[in-house]
Amino acid sequence: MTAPESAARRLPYVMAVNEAITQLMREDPAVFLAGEDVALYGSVFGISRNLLAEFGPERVVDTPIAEAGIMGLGIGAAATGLRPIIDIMFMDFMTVCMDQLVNQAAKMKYMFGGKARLPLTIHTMAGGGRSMAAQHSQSLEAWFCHVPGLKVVMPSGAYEAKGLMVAAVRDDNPVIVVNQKALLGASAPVPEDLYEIPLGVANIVRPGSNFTIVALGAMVPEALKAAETLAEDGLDVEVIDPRTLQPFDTGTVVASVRKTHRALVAHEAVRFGGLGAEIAAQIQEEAFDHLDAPVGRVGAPFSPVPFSPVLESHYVPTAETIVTEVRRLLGRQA
Amino acid sequence: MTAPESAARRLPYVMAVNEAITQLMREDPAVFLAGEDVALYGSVFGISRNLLAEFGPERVVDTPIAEAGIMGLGIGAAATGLRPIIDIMFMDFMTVCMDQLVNQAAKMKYMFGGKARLPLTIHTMAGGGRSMAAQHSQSLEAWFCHVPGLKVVMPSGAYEAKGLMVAAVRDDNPVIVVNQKALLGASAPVPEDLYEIPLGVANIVRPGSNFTIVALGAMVPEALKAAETLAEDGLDVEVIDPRTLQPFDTGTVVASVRKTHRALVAHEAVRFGGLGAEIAAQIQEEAFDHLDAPVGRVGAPFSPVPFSPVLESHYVPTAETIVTEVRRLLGRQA
Amino acid sequence: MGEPHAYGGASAPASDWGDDRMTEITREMLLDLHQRMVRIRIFEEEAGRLSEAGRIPGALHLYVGEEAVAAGVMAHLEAADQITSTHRGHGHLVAKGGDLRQMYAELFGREAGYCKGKGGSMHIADLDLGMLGANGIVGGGPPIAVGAAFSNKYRKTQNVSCCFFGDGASNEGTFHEAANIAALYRLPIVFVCENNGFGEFTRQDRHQAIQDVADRAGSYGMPGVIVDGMDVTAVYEAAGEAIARARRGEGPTLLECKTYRFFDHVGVRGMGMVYRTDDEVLQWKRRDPIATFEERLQEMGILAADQAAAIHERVLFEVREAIAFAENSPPPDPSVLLEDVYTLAAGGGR
Amino acid sequence: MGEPHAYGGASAPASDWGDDRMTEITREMLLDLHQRMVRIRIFEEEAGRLSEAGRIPGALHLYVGEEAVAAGVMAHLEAADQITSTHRGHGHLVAKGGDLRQMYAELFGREAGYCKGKGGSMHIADLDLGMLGANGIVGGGPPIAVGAAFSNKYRKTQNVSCCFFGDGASNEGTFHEAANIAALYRLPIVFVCENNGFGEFTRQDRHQAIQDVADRAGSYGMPGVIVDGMDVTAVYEAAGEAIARARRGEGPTLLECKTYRFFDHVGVRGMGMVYRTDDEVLQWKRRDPIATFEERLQEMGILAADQAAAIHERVLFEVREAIAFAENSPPPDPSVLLEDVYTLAAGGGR
Ligand SMILES: Cc1ncc(C[n+]2csc(CCOP(=O)(O)OP(=O)(O)O)c2C)c(N)n1
Ligand SMILES: Cc1ncc(C[n+]2csc(CCOP(=O)(O)OP(=O)(O)O)c2C)c(N)n1
Ligand SMILES: [Mg+2]
Ligand SMILES: [Mg+2]
Repeated sequence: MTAPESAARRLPYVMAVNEAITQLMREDPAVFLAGEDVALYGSVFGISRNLLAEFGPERVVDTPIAEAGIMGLGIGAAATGLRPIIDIMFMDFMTVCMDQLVNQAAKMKYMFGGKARLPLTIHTMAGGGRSMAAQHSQSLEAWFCHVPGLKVVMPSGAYEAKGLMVAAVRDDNPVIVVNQKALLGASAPVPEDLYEIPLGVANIVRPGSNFTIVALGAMVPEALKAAETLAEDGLDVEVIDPRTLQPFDTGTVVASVRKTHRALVAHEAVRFGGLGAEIAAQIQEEAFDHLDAPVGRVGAPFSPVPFSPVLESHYVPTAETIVTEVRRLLGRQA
Repeated sequence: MTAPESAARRLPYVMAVNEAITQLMREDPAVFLAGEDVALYGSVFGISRNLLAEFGPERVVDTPIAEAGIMGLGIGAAATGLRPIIDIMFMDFMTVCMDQLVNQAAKMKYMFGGKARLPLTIHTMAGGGRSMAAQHSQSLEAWFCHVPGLKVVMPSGAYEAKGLMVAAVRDDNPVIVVNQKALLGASAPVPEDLYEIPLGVANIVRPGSNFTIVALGAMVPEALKAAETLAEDGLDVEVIDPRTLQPFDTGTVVASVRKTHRALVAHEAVRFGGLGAEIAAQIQEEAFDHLDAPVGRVGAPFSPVPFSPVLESHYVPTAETIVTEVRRLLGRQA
Repeated sequence: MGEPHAYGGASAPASDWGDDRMTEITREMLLDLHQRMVRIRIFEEEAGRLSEAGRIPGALHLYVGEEAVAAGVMAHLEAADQITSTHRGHGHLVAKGGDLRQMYAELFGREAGYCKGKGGSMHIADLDLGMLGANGIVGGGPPIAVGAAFSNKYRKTQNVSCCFFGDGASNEGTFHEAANIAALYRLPIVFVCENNGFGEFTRQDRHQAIQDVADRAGSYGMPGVIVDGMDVTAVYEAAGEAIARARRGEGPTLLECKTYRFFDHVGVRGMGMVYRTDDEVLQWKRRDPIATFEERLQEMGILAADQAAAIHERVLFEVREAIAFAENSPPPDPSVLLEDVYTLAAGGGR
Repeated sequence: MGEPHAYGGASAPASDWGDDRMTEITREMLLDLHQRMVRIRIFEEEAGRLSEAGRIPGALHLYVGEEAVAAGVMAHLEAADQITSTHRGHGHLVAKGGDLRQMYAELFGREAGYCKGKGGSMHIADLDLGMLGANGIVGGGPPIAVGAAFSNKYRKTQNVSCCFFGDGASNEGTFHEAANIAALYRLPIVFVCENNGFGEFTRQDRHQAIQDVADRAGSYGMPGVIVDGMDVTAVYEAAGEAIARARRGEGPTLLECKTYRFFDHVGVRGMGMVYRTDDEVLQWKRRDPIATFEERLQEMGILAADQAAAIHERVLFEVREAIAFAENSPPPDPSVLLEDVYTLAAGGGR
């Protein structure tokens, strides 16, 4: 399930997404991409570069700035036999199309007694680290995980980005693909074929025996770094990448904690009410008797994302934040 | 802090809200109410009955059906010296004005370096129980609690409805008042004067010694009923009504659990990713060594709200759901 | 009929053109239109009674008074043509050929209902008939209708989608976004505004500073047409032209139908309301789309009074039969509560 | 100037009226307009250089080329008149009298900045000057501007609010909702569309099927006016009329200013772009609002070439001084990270 280390070809994250979309569009004529500046310009993040040239304007569609309209376009198209990929440039802009996503896309199948099928992929970009401030840096995945009918994936690197994108587009439900700006340039070995990473299955990125870190998206590389540091403390950290946030692979996480007895969840979103709360709550529910310490949580502090790099660097969690919190948790035990 | 049992006058919830708004508007000419059908019709829930007659169309304002526009109207008015109450008929309709609420209202002060003051109250109606189906029954408070800059209150009865409304309108921040349809007809003693229930302070509704139930809004009366039943099992349940969900009164809850050693959180929202996750996570963080059992959570199952009364009655949690879950938690201990 | 005007102003109500246009419509079609309207009327009246009697749960938004709109539009559509509907959606589904038993069973919240009892009145839908759902969110439909139209064009079908929405909904941002996208891509779609003069309890002149929603068409570069929504043949002709235009690939039209709801926003009361006078209601009732049409059909010798009465009776019988079926059918089993949230994987490999 | 037309069509560009109208504008005002434009231009060019050099973090959306719009509108406003701005907001704040030091300090993310470094370019604001904020959300401003206008009316002031938004933003639902509400309540507001022909990298004819955003005015029952946004006196006169109308309590106007951005959507590149030809850019640069205005001022004997040069130099000096101040000022202390999220209670009792 993890990228073969031996794979010769490395790709940056953004190109992995690009390749996934390209191959998916070659595979299935029902797949199309629509969003702001995805065609002529190839998207402000470059994820759709060259697509217009290969597939033409019918299948790579520049839209007006009208996110609710675009999301509805995807819903109506998905409900009538197509397999749309809708690009919402920044996750912050989901706020202008929440009804279409939450009240329409997520609920259509249920409200209609099961008779709808909605193979809709929403592709967006979350997170901070680029001094883009409060309205272009949010991590809102917890909202969507709280909505029955939606699926949510959050890749932690280029390999995951491609494989999860493929799974998302092939899935017959609305799936939100949450990319993070911090990962866009990160390269990893990425197979050239159209592989799929199954939804709902977590990945043990680093096996360990006496501490579990569940890390979301861009926090996975940070957690791996933290694990190195913590090894010096004598901790053997297991790092789990859930990959899919909804449905969440509780089983893998709980099994790990039953083994390690201590756990921490790390994400870039605001800590209060973030997905870490749900994961921590589940761990203590399912592994209560195995826990030697409270389940820790690392997330952003309770403020909007600040602009100034000085402030933002204190805002977005890093490997050091994780290390500090793990040490605090363990110190507490003493 | 709790309504005097001796208070002669009982008011239904909806009238308590009405009285709060009326008295606030009498007190402060900067307060106005705007929303769909709040003036001539007095709101579809009756919360603004008679206001038009007393205050005229300048201060009781019927709006077009345009929630983002209305919310922005409130924001612009609040930022320029007024104290708006914006009525969003059903909480489900917040989805069409999330940007204004989350990106604008919540962040304006911070983004502007503290130089804005936004005394904005958003009044809305959540919850199920009336066969209004998936788009008129949601409980989305967890979303808003995850957004720094917003405050969220959730009254559990008529007394709280008035006192929290007063505090919300007098507060200089955007405050969302989440009412629930299930409570609208419930009466309680409500003082006639313009009293305020402070934000951020939980209320111990029923003291108890060996189990803590944290119940949100309409789950408070259900928890009280559950406590009666559980008393027969020999449990002495403490019921806590947080009243304000953001900022959350962690101290009161944690102190209780340190005393009782066992806890459960109950809300009407979907369990996965609901505020119960955050509360449970906090409890295990702050009272880990005091816990004799995992913190339980009661919430709606993972589906949209169904229409059919048969299904909905299995969907919305009740006293029985709480009792069952408490017993399951305790059985687990054995 | 008159030319739909482009960009701004709006043409005269189609019903001013006089009755001679009815000769262009075949006898069969006239009877079809009549039948569609009667089916809606009786469906709604009976549903209203059941609701008032507490036999149907939830809120019903009834279509009585507006039947000519659904009938006149839907007569041009086949099952592969999609519509999006509103909270006031029964009429649209009846007119599109919805099965009355499944509809009533849904209103009752029964397993045999269109949505297995999970949707109810506000979410009634039949995707096989191209009815993409009633909608509890005002303005929720237009973007979805645009998506269906996009799909029709993408798949190179000749199908159109029709988007029903109210005067109140025309103030929601989603209408604006959808209309702009539809015009930009010249999508095969007709925006059918059912202007009944009110958004809930707020009169049109208290929710927008314009008199004709059709005036908004020019904002998007599409023609706007106004038609008398109490006159089924006028709606039929105007809709026919707009739909034909869409099928020809010439893009969207905004068709405003001036109509009125005889009942209250919710339920069956209609008189003694704070937001409108009884006199106004009576004025509009004099223009009842069914009664006036029956008079005309009678004059034309197409449908005698007793024949019309027989149709009403037959429909009433059918409706009552559907109600009996629905009310006697079992509620969903609680065990299905968590079914239908997701489409499960089609199995192995993929 | 010509009558603003109501409901639909749009009047001829104001700049067609010939130059004689400039005689109506006082010499002081002409110089004021010039000065406002030069300040914006130099502020932006220097900011762009700093950004390209990596000395300013984040993304800058520069206003160069569009100066006549901000200058022509803002010359009519006092501090108590509010504006809402966009992601391209520096020019608006400069024109409204913003303090250059605090502006640059904010771009640098410093404590002395307008927002203490918490907002940056996209959220630069000065509530004391009635500048309710640049905005990172396209379409985020119009509803807020409506709220300010509502407040002005409610408080019975004579103040107006001006809402700046782009051609791209005119497709967002929030614009529609805001415009409808403003017209309905006859609020004292002017919707100033800065139509620079593109939403990001998408040309107007690829994002809407209309040529004039002003055509949308009729949709709401407000007048729409088109003005040459490269001609500061034309903007000044048209804005003056719209603002006066608003102050008289006659309601909103949609004022479309046809303009062009000389730089790329973000940053200072402008030529060699995939979405526009260099030739087009050069055509527009020939109509540079500052250069052409200086020519006219010179012809009128109001401002000689060397005087103009002196003004540029003075402003450049001021700007460089502000930059030096900003760059040398300290960043915020990390300890303030959690400050300013909420307004704390004003103390006891209440
Ligand atoms: C987003 C949203 N806002 C408000 C409502 C409440 N609501 C339901 S129907 C209605 C009136 C709709 O008016 P119109 O579009 O004219 O349709 P009509 O009821 O007249 O058929 C309102 C405000 C809603 N369902 N959704
Ligand atoms: C809701 C939203 N969607 C998309 C964007 C990304 N974006 C930023 S500026 C811009 C173009 C805006 O075009 P226009 O309104 O014409 O203003 P201009 O940049 O031309 O001044 C876009 C799409 C955004 N910031 N907010
Ligand atoms: Mg209506
Ligand atoms: Mg533009």
